[in-house]
Amino acid sequence: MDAEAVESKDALATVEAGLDALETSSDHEDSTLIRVVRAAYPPLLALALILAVWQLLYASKIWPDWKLPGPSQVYDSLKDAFSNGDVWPAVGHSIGHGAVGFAASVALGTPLGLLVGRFQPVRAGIGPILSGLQSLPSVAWVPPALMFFGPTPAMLYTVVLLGAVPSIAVGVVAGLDHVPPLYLRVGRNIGARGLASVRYVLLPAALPGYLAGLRQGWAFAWRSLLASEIIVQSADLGHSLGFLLKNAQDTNDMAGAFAAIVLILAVGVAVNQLLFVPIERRVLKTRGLA
Amino acid sequence: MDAEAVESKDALATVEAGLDALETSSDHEDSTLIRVVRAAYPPLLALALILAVWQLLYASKIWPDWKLPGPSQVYDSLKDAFSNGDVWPAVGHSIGHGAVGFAASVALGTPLGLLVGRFQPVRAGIGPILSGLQSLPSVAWVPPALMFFGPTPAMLYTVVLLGAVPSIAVGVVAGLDHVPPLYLRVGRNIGARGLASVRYVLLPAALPGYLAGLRQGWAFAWRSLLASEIIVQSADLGHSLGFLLKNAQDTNDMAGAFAAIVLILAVGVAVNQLLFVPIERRVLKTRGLA
Amino acid sequence: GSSKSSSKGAGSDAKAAAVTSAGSAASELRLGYFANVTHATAVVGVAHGDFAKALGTTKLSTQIYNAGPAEMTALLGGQLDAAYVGPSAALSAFVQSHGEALKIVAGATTGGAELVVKPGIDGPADLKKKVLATPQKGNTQDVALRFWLKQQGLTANADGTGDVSVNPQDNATTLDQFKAGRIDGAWLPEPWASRLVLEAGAKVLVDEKDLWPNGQFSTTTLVVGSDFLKKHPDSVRALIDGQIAANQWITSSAADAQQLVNEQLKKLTGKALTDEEIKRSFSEQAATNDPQAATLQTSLDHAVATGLLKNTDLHGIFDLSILNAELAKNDQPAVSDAGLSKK
Amino acid sequence: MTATIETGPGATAVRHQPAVRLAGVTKTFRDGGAPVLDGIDLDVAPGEFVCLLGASGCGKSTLLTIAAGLDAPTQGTVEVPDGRAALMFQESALFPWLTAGQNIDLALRLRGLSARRERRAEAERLLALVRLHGAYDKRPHQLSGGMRQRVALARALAQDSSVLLMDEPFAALDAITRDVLHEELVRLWEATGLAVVFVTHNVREAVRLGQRVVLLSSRPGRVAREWRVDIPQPRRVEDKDVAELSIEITEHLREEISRHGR
Amino acid sequence: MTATIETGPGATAVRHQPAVRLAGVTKTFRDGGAPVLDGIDLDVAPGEFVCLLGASGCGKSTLLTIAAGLDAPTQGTVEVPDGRAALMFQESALFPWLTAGQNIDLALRLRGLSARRERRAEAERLLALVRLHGAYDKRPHQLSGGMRQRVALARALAQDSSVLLMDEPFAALDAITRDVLHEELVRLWEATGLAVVFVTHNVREAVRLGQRVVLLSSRPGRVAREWRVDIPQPRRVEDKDVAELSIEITEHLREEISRHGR
Ligand SMILES: Nc1ncnc2c1ncn2[C@@H]1O[C@H](COP(=O)(O)OP(=O)(O)OP(=O)(O)O)[C@@H](O)[C@H]1O
Ligand SMILES: Nc1ncnc2c1ncn2[C@@H]1O[C@H](COP(=O)(O)OP(=O)(O)OP(=O)(O)O)[C@@H](O)[C@H]1O
Ligand SMILES: [Mg+2]
Ligand SMILES: [Mg+2]
Repeated sequence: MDAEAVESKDALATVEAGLDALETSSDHEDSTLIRVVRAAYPPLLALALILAVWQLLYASKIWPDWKLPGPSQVYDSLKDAFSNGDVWPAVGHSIGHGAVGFAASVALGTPLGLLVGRFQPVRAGIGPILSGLQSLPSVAWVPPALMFFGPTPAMLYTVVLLGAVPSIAVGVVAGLDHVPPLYLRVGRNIGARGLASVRYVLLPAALPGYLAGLRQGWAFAWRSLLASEIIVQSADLGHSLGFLLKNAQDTNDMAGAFAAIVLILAVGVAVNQLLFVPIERRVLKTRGLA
Repeated sequence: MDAEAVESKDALATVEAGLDALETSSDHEDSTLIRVVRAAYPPLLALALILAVWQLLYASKIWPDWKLPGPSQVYDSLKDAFSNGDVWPAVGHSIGHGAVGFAASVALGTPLGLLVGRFQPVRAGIGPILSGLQSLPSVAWVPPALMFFGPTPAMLYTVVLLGAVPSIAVGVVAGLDHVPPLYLRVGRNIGARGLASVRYVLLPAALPGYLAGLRQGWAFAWRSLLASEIIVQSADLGHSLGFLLKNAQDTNDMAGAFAAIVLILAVGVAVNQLLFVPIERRVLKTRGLA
Repeated sequence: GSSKSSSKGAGSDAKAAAVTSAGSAASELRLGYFANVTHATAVVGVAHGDFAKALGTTKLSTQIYNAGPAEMTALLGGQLDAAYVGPSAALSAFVQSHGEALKIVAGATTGGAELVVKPGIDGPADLKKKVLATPQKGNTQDVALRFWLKQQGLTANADGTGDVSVNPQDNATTLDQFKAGRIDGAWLPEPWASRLVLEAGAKVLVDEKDLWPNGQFSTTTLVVGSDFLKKHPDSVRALIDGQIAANQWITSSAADAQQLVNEQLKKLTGKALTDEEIKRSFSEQAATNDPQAATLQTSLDHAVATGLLKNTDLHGIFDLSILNAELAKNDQPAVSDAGLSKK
Repeated sequence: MTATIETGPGATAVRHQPAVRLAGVTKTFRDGGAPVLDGIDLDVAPGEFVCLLGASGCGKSTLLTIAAGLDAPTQGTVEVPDGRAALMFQESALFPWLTAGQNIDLALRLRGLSARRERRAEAERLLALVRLHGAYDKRPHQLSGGMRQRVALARALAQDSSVLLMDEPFAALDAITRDVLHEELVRLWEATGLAVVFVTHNVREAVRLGQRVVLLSSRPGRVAREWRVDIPQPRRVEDKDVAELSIEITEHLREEISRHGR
Repeated sequence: MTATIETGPGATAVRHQPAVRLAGVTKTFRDGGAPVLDGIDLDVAPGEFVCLLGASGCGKSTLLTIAAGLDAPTQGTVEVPDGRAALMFQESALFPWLTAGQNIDLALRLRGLSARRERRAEAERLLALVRLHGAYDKRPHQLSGGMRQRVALARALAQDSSVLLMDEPFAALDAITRDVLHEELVRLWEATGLAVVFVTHNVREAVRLGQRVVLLSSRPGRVAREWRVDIPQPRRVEDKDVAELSIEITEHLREEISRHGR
């Protein structure tokens, strides 16, 4: 066995140890400072690593800088955009449209998912349609939406709803399917019928799966929104993240395009880390799953 | 109380009864014929309803036919496309690329999800990046992918992977998070360490959530694929569903665009009903969840 | 100019105005165009105030598009009243609406398209096995390239196969791909042809002008929705007046016009062209009110010949009566509809 | 003081309206499979305390589920004239998204108690009854097996149904806590006139609590034998009468089990 | 025939290497919360059969989990020199994605048996041992509570570990099946020299099976008292000696529980 093989075997052992590690995780809690540092360093490390690799690739000049701009160029481009005052309205518009569209999708997708998940005939009838709709890319919806609504927020919302509602409904169905039937029986026995059963038993029981579905639903909503922002630009829609990206791409401004991508990523990460992750963690914790 | 209020109250009662109905579902099984008819009629009914409403809207002439083509026009357009010989190669190409891209995404996303789900530092470091990537629309990836790979299948796969891998990994993480810790403890106690624990305990325990994630992952993969097919056309990529749709849209051929959408929907529905639904149903059934 | 209400007092809502009696001015005119050099007429008309001045009380609202099909989709959907667009996009929208939805009421730009290629390609023979780009399948340049290739005895099939591979793709992408050596040339409108020449060292193999009689072919036209034209001919007249003024200004004060257009590009897209690029672009094209009606039929013939379109009857696509009336008022010669005004 | 009742038509019939009536209940899980329950006739009078004994896997839980209306019998009828019977499940089946107290609170709310303060007080009272003072805010996963069972008992009591079906409610409790809860249960039963069906494997417990002890046979589950327990309350598990009857019943249980093979 | 051992340092010490050694084990679930276990010292000799008694919620399950190495003590040390101890959980905890037989099969496979035929035969043997012939292909949700517990027992036995920790393994079984399994378990234990820690609420069962009975106090869990059971096997639950010692132990249990108050 040569050195490399030994090493890879060791690596495997480390992985295996790691895989076991969590299972004995002690309930011991550290001081707040240590916890903050602990929580902050892995993402920072990851970020630093990415920047380092990026800078290395850039500095190695394998690709010309109009193909792969360096971190500093992207940083400059970002700084420019911020000082232009372009960024905040764009981020605001996109997040605003995204939030409204997502909220509407949740409001529509949840009851739809409940109907599909609970009524066998509805499931057989509408279930396939939902999964079909899920498979249509937003780009396909933009032209018809444009035709019916023009380049207005109504068009954006149509595309967002068509992207997110099926996804959220499918998530609700999956969540419902994974509810142990015992809970439904208990619920019925203690007198939860109809809507009370939905509110007090079904929804809370399906909550972990539902949250996972919402997260995917948000991804669909946000992506659909950006796709339409990229394809359609109008005064009614104002500046948006998609507009920034498309503009940069149209003007072959790679650094600008990367900057827009960084912004979109940042919003995506922020929404997840500030909204979904804490909620999910709390739900799992109260149920003794984490 | 007026008649309408009474009616809506009745409707509510019906809904509540329906919501309860499944919980007492008897295990009684009917003959095969009856079962087939039962299984077939709700989707057929749904289809018939949609066609009827569509035809009604069309016949009412609220919109000109270049804005809302009628079912018969779309049917003609589909027939044309089939007789042209355009359809089968296009469907074949798209499904082929979709299948390869999805398989690769599963192969990459699953271990990635396992790592992120099981190692706290990896989760803290990579988790946010995954959710960030999930929030980038495929349209944003097409230009860079095109720049690095040209209009080749490699470009398609890049976009598909960037869309589906994060989604699948996030699905795996959600599935893992929902595994009752008791199973992990049992697994450890009966001697499942490291990779054996992954194979014999973690993955099967997370399977229902994982399947739900795969389904969303497939939706992401397929949508990303179509988005790139719509944006990029080249000899290397050949005919594809996205190509058909884009062509129709570019020539403002609404009937053609609807026909392409119908094809895409049909493929989406077929993949779900023939692949995911039966697998999910079996998994749920063996676990006593359905 | 953005006064809200029409003289009829029917309210500021465009739809409300639209149902009032024929011949009245619309309360609003929704105009689509590209933030692009070939749409200089529209850019100037908006930024220089020519449209607003001519439209008077009619409110002008503008929508920027970056592709003809999307713009025509909006027009077909009744979301736009008028649009500057390439003739091929106008053509397919005309065909899809059975000749009902729109009319070409004026030209805007002529010229400004070239086949630019890598150095070392000196003639059609060198194009075998090469990859060329066009802005969009079936658009004016795409048709021109395919027909030209056909004339040179080279095949270029609709799906990209053949002696020469034709990839319809985004112009910005084309620039990058050309720089990266992934494509060997492209048939492009301005300013992209100039950018490939100036930024990426491409050379001109064919100037589309040389292929047409008198070197005239339509690049951008003004189309209006048929309904709008029927209900508000006065507004269309005003728009055309504005365009005539804008085109006049572009021709008479070329340098100012170039500067204004470049400023607008910067404002609308965040990035301006270099002086050199904008100068070269403008030198390749010309502002005109003539839609070069005769070239449209030829162009359709070419598209049919290359298998991109089915043959259709173009009669009724033009309505140049207003334009000619207004040109007459301005002491300019009338333009020809090549017999395509009447159905 | 004790009497054996031979099973047979009419033997268990109660003159007036019963609290629970199972008539000819048969349950088969798979088409063509052997029935788990086979023609069970069982009437429980209002205010009656019936204990159900039988081998592991003979169908006791299935019977309770059917009596509670949560599963449909393959054949036969179930009547619970007073509405739905409260069922305490064998797996305590607390909702993991609620605390112990909230689990009880939900049952109170669904029963119709709307005043929040009142519900809280009642939940605390029930928790105290099952000797779980101060466990209101504990999550189910933070409780021991026996504690969970007691919360489930409190939840079943919170339903305030006139029929209480209990599936091995005290199996995970120590002898002392069990004694205490026996007393509480009997007191409650005497005070409220509840009809109780109580499944247990502890024969002494059955005799300690029940007015009637029903022995189920297995494969298929049928009513094998019944005993009327005439020992006056308060009884104790250690009482001689209880012990004697227990030994007799255990003997029959053994016979039943050996008859039906392994 | 029975002896009471006073607890105290060294009292439970076994001369040679013990099979399980807990030293000063303390467990607190929340920072600053009251400890559930407090300084538990417990040695189990190889081949010894120890029964653990204690009030519901006193920490028995927690103790077993710690002994099995599935949870870390807040303080103190755990040693199981022979590797990991097999633990039979209180909630039978079968994997729902496997059949009863496959659950056992997995334990066999992970223990190192690679021949499929051999595993199948062994699984069938273990199922027969727990009186579940022909249940190989049943899914956990198709089994009754007692049947699930028996499958879990079979799975724990399949691990073939030298230490077996059992958490109320027979709580859901009828008296007869329980008797049968008592016999099987003792036979197995005598044949293999297994060290067993057996948690139960049934005092008679503890005396029927154990060589040593350990009583835990509650809040915090400490070793309150120990008894050595010198009654020779085979014992029966009904034996007079067993009954007598049971009564004594129950008395102490009662004292413990009343001392720690409600
Ligand atoms: N869903 C099901 N599918 C198939 N068989 C089932 C199902 N539920 C129960 N059974 C079978 O029915 C029989 C009776 O089960 P039940 O749970 O009623 O027994 P029990 O008398 O409560 O036993 P225990 O005392 O062990 O709890 C068992 O043999 C079991 O295997
Ligand atoms: N994860 C946890 N978090 C907080 N408290 C816990 C946790 N697990 C157990 N406890 C507490 O520890 C104590 C002991 O629990 P344990 O399950 O060990 O009791 P037990 O002796 O096995 O009881 P039983 O006989 O009822 O099964 C209980 O008071 C319980 O509330
Ligand atoms: Mg049972
Ligand atoms: Mg316990």
